Amino acid sequence: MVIDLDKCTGCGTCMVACMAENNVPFREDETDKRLSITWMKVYKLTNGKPYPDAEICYLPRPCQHCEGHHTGHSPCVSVCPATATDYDGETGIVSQIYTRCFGCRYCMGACPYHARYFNWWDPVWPGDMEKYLSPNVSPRMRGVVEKCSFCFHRYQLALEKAIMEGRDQLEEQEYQTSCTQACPAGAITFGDLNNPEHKVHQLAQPDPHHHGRPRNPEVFRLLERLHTNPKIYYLSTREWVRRAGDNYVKDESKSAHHE
Amino acid sequence: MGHMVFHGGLWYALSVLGIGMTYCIIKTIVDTTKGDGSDSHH
Amino acid sequence: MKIDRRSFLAFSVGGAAGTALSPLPWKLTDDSSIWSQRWPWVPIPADGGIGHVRSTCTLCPGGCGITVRKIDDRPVKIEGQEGHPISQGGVCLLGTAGLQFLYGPSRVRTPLKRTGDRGQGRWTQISWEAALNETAEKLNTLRADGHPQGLACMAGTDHGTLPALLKRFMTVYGSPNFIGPASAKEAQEAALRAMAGVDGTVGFEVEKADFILSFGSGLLDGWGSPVRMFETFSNRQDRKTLVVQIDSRLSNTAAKSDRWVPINPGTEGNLALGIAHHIISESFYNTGFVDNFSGGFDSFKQKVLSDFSPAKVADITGVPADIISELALKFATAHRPLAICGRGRGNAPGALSETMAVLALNALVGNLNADGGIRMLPTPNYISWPDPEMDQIASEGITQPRMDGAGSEQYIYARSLPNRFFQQIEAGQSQVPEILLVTDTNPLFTLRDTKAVKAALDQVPFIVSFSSFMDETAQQADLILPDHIFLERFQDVSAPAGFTRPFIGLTRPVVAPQYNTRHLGDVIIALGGQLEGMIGKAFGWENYLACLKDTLGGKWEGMIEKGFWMDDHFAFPSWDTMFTTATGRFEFNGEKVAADPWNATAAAEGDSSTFPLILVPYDSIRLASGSIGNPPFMMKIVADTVLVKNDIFVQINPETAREYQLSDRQLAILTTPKGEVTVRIHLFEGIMPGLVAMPTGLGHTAFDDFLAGKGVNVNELIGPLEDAASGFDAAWGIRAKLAKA
Amino acid sequence: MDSALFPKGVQRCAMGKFLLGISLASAVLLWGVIGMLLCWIKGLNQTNMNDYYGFALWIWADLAVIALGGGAFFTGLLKYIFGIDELKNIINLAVLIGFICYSSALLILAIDVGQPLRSWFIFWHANVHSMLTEVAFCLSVYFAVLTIEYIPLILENRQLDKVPFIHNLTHNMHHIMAVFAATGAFLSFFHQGSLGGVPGVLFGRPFAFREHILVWPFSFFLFTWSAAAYGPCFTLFINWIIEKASGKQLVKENVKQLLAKISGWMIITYIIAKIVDTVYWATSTAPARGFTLMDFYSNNALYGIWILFAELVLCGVVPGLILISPKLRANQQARLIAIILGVIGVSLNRWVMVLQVMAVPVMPFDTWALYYPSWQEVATTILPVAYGVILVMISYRYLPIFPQEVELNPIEPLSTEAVAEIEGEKETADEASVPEGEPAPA
Repeated sequence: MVIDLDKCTGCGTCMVACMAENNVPFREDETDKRLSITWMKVYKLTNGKPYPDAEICYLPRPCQHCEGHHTGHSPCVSVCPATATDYDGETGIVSQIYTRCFGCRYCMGACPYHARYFNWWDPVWPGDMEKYLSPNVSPRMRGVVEKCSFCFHRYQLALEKAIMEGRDQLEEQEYQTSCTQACPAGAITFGDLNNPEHKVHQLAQPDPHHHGRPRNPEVFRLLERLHTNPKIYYLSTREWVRRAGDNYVKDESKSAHHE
Repeated sequence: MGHMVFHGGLWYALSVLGIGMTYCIIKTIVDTTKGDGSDSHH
Repeated sequence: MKIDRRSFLAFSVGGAAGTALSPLPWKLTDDSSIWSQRWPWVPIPADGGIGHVRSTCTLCPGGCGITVRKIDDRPVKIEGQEGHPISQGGVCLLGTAGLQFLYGPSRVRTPLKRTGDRGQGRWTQISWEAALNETAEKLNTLRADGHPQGLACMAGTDHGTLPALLKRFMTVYGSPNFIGPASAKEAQEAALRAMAGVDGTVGFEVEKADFILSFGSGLLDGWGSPVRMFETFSNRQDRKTLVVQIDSRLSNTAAKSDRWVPINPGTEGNLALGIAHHIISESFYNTGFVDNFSGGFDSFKQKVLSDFSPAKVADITGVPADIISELALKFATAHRPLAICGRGRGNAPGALSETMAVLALNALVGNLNADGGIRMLPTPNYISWPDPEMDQIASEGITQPRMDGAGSEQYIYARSLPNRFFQQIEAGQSQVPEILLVTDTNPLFTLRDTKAVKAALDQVPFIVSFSSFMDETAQQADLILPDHIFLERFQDVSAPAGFTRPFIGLTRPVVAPQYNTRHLGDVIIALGGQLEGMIGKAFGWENYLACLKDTLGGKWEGMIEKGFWMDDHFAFPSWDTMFTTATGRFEFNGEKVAADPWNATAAAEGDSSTFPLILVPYDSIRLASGSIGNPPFMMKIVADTVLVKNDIFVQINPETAREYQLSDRQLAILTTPKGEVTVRIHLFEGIMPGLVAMPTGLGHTAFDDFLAGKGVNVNELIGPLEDAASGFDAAWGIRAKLAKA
Repeated sequence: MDSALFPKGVQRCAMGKFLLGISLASAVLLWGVIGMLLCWIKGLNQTNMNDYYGFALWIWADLAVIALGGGAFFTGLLKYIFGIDELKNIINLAVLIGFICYSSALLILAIDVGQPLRSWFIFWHANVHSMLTEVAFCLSVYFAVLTIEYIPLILENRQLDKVPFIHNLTHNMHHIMAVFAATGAFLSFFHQGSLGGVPGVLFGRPFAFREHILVWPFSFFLFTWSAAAYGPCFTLFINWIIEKASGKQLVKENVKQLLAKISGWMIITYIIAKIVDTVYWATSTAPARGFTLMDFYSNNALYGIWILFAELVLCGVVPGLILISPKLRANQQARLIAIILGVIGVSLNRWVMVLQVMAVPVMPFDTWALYYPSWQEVATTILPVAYGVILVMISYRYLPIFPQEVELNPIEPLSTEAVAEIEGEKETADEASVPEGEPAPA
């Protein structure tokens, strides 16, 4: 997935589309963001300059679906004691088996992106809202961890369709995540990073010899230096934004993240 | 690597404990039944 | 003794071993995990066949196309509609959360009759028959008493068959008091009537413009048709279009624009004229247009040259003179320049002069009905019903003056003045309506000075609300006759905000009505039939659907298929024929504007000594601020720098904070001439020192626990300012002060 | 009245006093049980944990008690494997403490997980690459070992011992105890280590991550080492409390000093390794990920560089030096201070390796996450302390925990009641202070 931060307006449609697609519950008070389940979360970055030179950039953060330095060595997958979260080599998607997770929360501690959320409460849908729940994604019970699945159910549906039609390859547009589809600014591009035909590959130009590090100088990944090898690539023409994507020791050269 | 160490260690430990306890209990039963005869007199 | 002990031991050990070896414990362990995976209180959504229905969203005036995904007869998700002329497959967050309105706890599920005091929230459920009878009876008595003009009706929109039916109802009943909305959209229409004599809507062709000059319009904060704006904004790079945002705050729009020009709030109109000054004095303007197709240019030129010199304007607006001239140059020399107005989301109309100034600016560069310019669309004319027969009472009543004064000599260009409507009642300067019908609007939340509105409502003896939700105004009603929501009904959506082609969207039921509600159209028709006189005759359809089909005539089939009707080949008249003023020209100063349109912008209420700061409301795309309450999904993504628990945050510049010894997230007392509230401080480098910015859309007291009691409604703190030239509410903010709590 | 159950040749306080003490501890226990039930019934929303603080007070308590319980395996190792026989006089206590610590640890884990009913999935669907899996396995198996080591103690109760079967069983178990002890030591080495691995492998958390040797991060070895080093401190500390409470000397000075000396050398060697590790991490591991040392200790209300100093110097080097110096460790006060510092030191280390890890922001635009526990968390964390006190009291009263007690406290020709009187006062006076007296659950 490639997210164009110059296009993202921070409207939050991706967040709502994600909740609506994935039966994410909500509560009366959601203002404590550390208790608020948002698989897709939009961060607000500022350049720290005073008025009137202040600048804002919004950064949407789904699960980064890290591959790690070798397949399946995602920060979270490697630590889950019960194999309740797994790395699918085929799609590169980090899965979460809600009915197997027993809620030790080790994966949450392991994820530097805070992309994982714990169900502190039983989910409750007020009024008759249970009626709008989608059968494609099972609602989660209290006490388990959940996170963005890249709308894996959409992949399954698309694949079934393809197989029905006797194809084993999916068209680029056949499988798109809910957030990608919803973004009114068209800031999100989704596809197969390994397929040169796909737009994401052309935008990010992942370098297979360096764990997919982007070759496009205007593209970066969050916390590249932790070698989590994430699958979310961010595009920005603004230097300060690209630099905000990783940590640097003060006197480090700007190109440090390419060492 | 992790596998070997892990399973090796685990099964070693479990078997030692298992065998150890079984040994104790069986031996005890033997001892007790043997000892009883002599005990029972006083 | 020994025996006992031994047998006891044997027994216990054996027992333990036995249980352990029996399948029981293992079975239990296994089951326990299965229980924990299928707790009965965690729902398992029913599966079924997937289906899609195309409809039109009516949650805002944008008119976006939506596709509703269904499982059997259950709608499960609202998504965009590919190839829709307005939204191009896109959808916004409010639309996406639409299903939460359908099933939400704040819906009125059956007709309700008030039992307790107003606002006390005590109701009894009554049948539709009883509800209609009671309403009809009241209406009949009022008419019998001979002053039908005592009936007033407030509606959320002016366009489409529903308002048309309401207007028709009011007419045959004999009341002139149909009070429609008054937002930036209406202000633009008023300006269009005043300057071009055109009775229609203003379209902004952002898709084709190459230089967009936005006078505080929140193009990315909910202005116009939001999805259309997002799309044109994000793909403008490909078209090399530049956007300049004139804003006193680093709004999302400003943040995403190519350039942000900070300005003193409320002075956008002056800046427009300052730019006009430069364009005129440097003769950058389109002489072809100005010389041949405009009137009143000389007096306009004189006025602008004398009163709006860059130096003077720089002084008022805080925008340096050189930047003013630079903007003027860029604007005038662009291929397809376009100036846009309507502050923030455009909920408030603002002074007519502001809109006229911006329209004049567009006229100067000759972009009226030009590609990428201002499009003048005649009011959709598909609603052509035969004039109703009027009886004596009706024809007398209809000639009475309107309670809000709209359309009078003084406010000739205003269609409706809801703010004035309530002010007059509250100030005891107009007759108090005896019956008030409210539909699709929530004045008690959306109009400035909510206390005054409340006081006015209290004087109205009988209020009937058609709201689908228990909103603030519905809470004050005596009777609620709940309407379907947009997902349950047919409706035509015409003249979407800011769109540039004749367009009618079709809203259609995607699901059977979930509760005991009725379509407003059906209710009006039914009510008409129950009234004495010739009222019933005016509604010759057995129900609303029949009326809609009949009205749309030939368009119906296509709309059922495509979901909308659009006149792609609409030929915009050329300059020599487009203006229908007396002179047939574009009148720079407006035709019959009573007061001098170019007087200085309204100053904020309150004196600067007691209130050193200025409070400005700001619109955020994550907060619905109209009559619609923010749904839970959107409340969930409101930032913790806007709302924490029930505390609302106001944005101030760190400099301002230092001045008043306030720190980030600290509690503070915010006072304006209209009231005092407790807020939290959010330090924001993107706001001009001396300003306090408060988000709109919070502070509801009605709806459900997911919305009520959270934050403050900024309209409690801001009073309306009557614009002399139009009667519109010209308020853009108010003076204020901050102190540690 | 229950004197028939006492070990031979010792005196215990009157039943009344004893029950009073028990009930005091039970009151605290009950409070803890309420907290525990709330967490099970209403869910973890009863805590102040959140998505940033998924690991909190409990996990710290867990790691702390396991570290402190490390005295059991290490003393066992020394006695049974290295054949340091004097330690037989304190090994029982070490085992008892170990048993309490590990049973507490397991209980805490059962409360901490979101779906206790499924917690056995950790065995069923085990992911052997997860440090937590290793912890779970070793923990439960080693708990079995401790139970095996504790059983003979129970069976040595004067009355039970009369049963030939039990008598023989005890005898036989003692006979092969070395084997069990060895297994225990082996298991402990791994689970103590894997507990250190838990933070050490978090390569997404530069504050916790440590370079690896084979499959294990440095912290793996440091944890085992520190448990072995500080565990004995805790054994000695509890021993001191019991002696205070009972008003008797129960273990001979030479034994105490021997254990103290061993502990001292372990601490010194450990702390050197720890300092090396810290320096390497601060100068190489963290900077490679864009962090300087001070990034981890600034811009927040709680975690200053002081905590590093306290852990390494004040509660590391200092107690270490005291305990290795024959003169100082011979001095009761100095030794007491040293073991208390030691106990604090290892607890502090576990705190830093769990709670501070959660607090440090990793994404540049993220902020420090500070947290304070809810009363339910505190209650459930204190629960094991109360439970420990009760178990210690009962064990001390009815079981021959201290082989040297009789020799050290010959019964004077006094009427039993009178003795009971005296003992009683001391006992109750100190029992009350036991829970607070302990820095971590026993």
